[in-house]
Amino acid sequence: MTESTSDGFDTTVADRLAAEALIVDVDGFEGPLDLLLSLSRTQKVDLRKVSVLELARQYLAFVDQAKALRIELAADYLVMAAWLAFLKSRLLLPPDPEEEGPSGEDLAAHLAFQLERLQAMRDVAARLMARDQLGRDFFARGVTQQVERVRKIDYTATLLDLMQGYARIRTRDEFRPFVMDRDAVFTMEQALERMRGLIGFAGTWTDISTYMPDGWDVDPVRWRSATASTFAASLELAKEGKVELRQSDTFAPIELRRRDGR
Amino acid sequence: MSDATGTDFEQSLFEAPPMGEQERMVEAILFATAEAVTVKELNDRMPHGSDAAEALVHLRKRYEGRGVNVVRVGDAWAIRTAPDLGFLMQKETVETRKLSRAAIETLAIIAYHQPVTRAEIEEIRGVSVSRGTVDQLLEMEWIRFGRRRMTPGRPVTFVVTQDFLDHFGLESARDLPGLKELRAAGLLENRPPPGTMPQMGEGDVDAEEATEEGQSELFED
Amino acid sequence: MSDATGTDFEQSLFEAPPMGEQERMVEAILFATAEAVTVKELNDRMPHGSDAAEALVHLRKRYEGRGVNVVRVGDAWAIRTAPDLGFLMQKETVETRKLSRAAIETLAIIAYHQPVTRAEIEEIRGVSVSRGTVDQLLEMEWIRFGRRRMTPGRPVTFVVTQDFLDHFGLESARDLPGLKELRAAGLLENRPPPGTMPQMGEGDVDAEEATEEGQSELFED
Repeated sequence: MTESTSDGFDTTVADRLAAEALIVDVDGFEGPLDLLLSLSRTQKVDLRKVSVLELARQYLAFVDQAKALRIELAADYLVMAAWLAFLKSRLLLPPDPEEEGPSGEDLAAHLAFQLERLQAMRDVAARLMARDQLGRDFFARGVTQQVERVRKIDYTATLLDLMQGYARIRTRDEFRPFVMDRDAVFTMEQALERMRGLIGFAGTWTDISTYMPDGWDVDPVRWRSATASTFAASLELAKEGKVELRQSDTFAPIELRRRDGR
Repeated sequence: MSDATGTDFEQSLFEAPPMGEQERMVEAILFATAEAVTVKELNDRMPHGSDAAEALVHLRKRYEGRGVNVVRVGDAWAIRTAPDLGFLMQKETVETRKLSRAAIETLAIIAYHQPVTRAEIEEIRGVSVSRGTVDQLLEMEWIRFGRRRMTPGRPVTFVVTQDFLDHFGLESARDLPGLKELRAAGLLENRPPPGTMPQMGEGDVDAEEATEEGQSELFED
Repeated sequence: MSDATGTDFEQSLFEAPPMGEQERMVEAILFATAEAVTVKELNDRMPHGSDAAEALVHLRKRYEGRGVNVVRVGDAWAIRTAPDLGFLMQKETVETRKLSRAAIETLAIIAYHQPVTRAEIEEIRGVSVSRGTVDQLLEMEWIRFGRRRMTPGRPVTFVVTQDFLDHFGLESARDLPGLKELRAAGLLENRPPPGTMPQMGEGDVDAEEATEEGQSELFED
């Protein structure tokens, strides 16, 4: 890269001065493309006619000078310098038919396009900012009125809903005893059937509560129903002479024993 | 850009802009200023020699009958929405919702048994009636308080309203079909599946939630 | 009072109010808010059957040359003071944050190249875009995220907002100054760098892969 000053392109005094001014202001650049755009202005030509070769030379001179002045340049400036050195060699040497990849002209054209595009964006940005602006040149309403949001819920029901609702309640009433039969009532018939199967094993006195159906002792309603039916069934069996009953005291457990024989 | 025209006005220091321009200025100032603006303030802001009071007369006339009007607020002026268009500043969203099952049942009991006390409703429904349900029906003006029952505690009774009759297209609550008719109409055969039966003693809310779906399934075609 | 009229309108459910009334309503709604209102929102707020779009045509004409104008902002409408009267409003001017050069350039690139990815912005500017710059523009609600680009990595894109159009008095993104010339000059094309360009900024892969089809979808008619 150091050969850039000794390769026959002598920098003019004006160029050097411009480059120095740029270096002093290096922090003010928004990256290498911005720097290239600034350098291209020294050519004082339409960006479309800019000499990329000349631009590459100017940029490399700038980087050299920055180095000479021990100014730290950000990495992307150096990457651009390397790329421009490569581009410069491509542009200067006759094209090698063996070589693959884009030609130096293609690369130069793209760089010119990038510069032109960046400049164009700057121009329209300036035009945009020069427009009349809200709150500066034209104004919105000063008094704004909040739009109240009223949420109204409209409940509806039809006559059919009403009648069905009522029918549902009445229907439930009519059928409730039937539902309870299934649910919480242990009938005497059920108790008899259960006990007939069990008394064969009751050779000794046993509390009649042990004949209660399994699982009926949790719910007090079911417990009561089962107790009543089991008691009634015990009386029925005693009447039939199948069992004997005894109770030692009031409220004491009622006990039952199989009555042997006939 | 805007400065150019501004400067024009300011240049003609001793010549007030034409009244049409002054009217435009008053219009812009009243539009953009957050508070009402006094005539003095208008004159101060407008080019020398302007007559804001006169401009206001014209502007006020121009906005007569429009969607916004130039109105006097104390000794100042402002542009305000025309009073008849206030409704546009309210965005009303109406949601139509089906009355909850608890509410429908409560309503049905009141309609069939009126006047009826809360305790009686609970007895018939087999579940307690939440305050919200009754309040909702009262608010909808489908039920109202009837005479107090002459029993211990003198409980209030509920009856249905004229609004209720209007809504359901009934001449009177007596026109409601009786149980026999309901059965004839096949309505009594519709029984919710056991899973969706409201459980005795559970809160209304649960019952509502549990049954909402099952109900519509049963009755929708 | 206002309710009565409102109800009148609402009652005539299938009969829209006369166009003169509709114009008044649009006028009232636009006057009541600082933000631009879409035609859809106008129609939603006006009585059933109203045609806000037509009312707007009349209203816009009515305010031509007045101190305040009816302006289009994207697909919404607003009333704004005439730009030539800005000098009257010094009092109202709100000092806006000074945007950095980077922010202004980034904004311009987004406006003219939208939808555009961060990598594309970086490609155009030749430097990486700082997070703060994008954040600031997002916060000002001048830009927003557009659709993701259907290229590897599915990068997000940026587009300008309605607020942006409103702020710069643009009817649509098509009215950006110099847009036609830029397009004619081929400067809005996404020209991939030939071969071995140095990578500027990050994620150039996206920029390379980015196709032209995605570009300017906002500008298309």
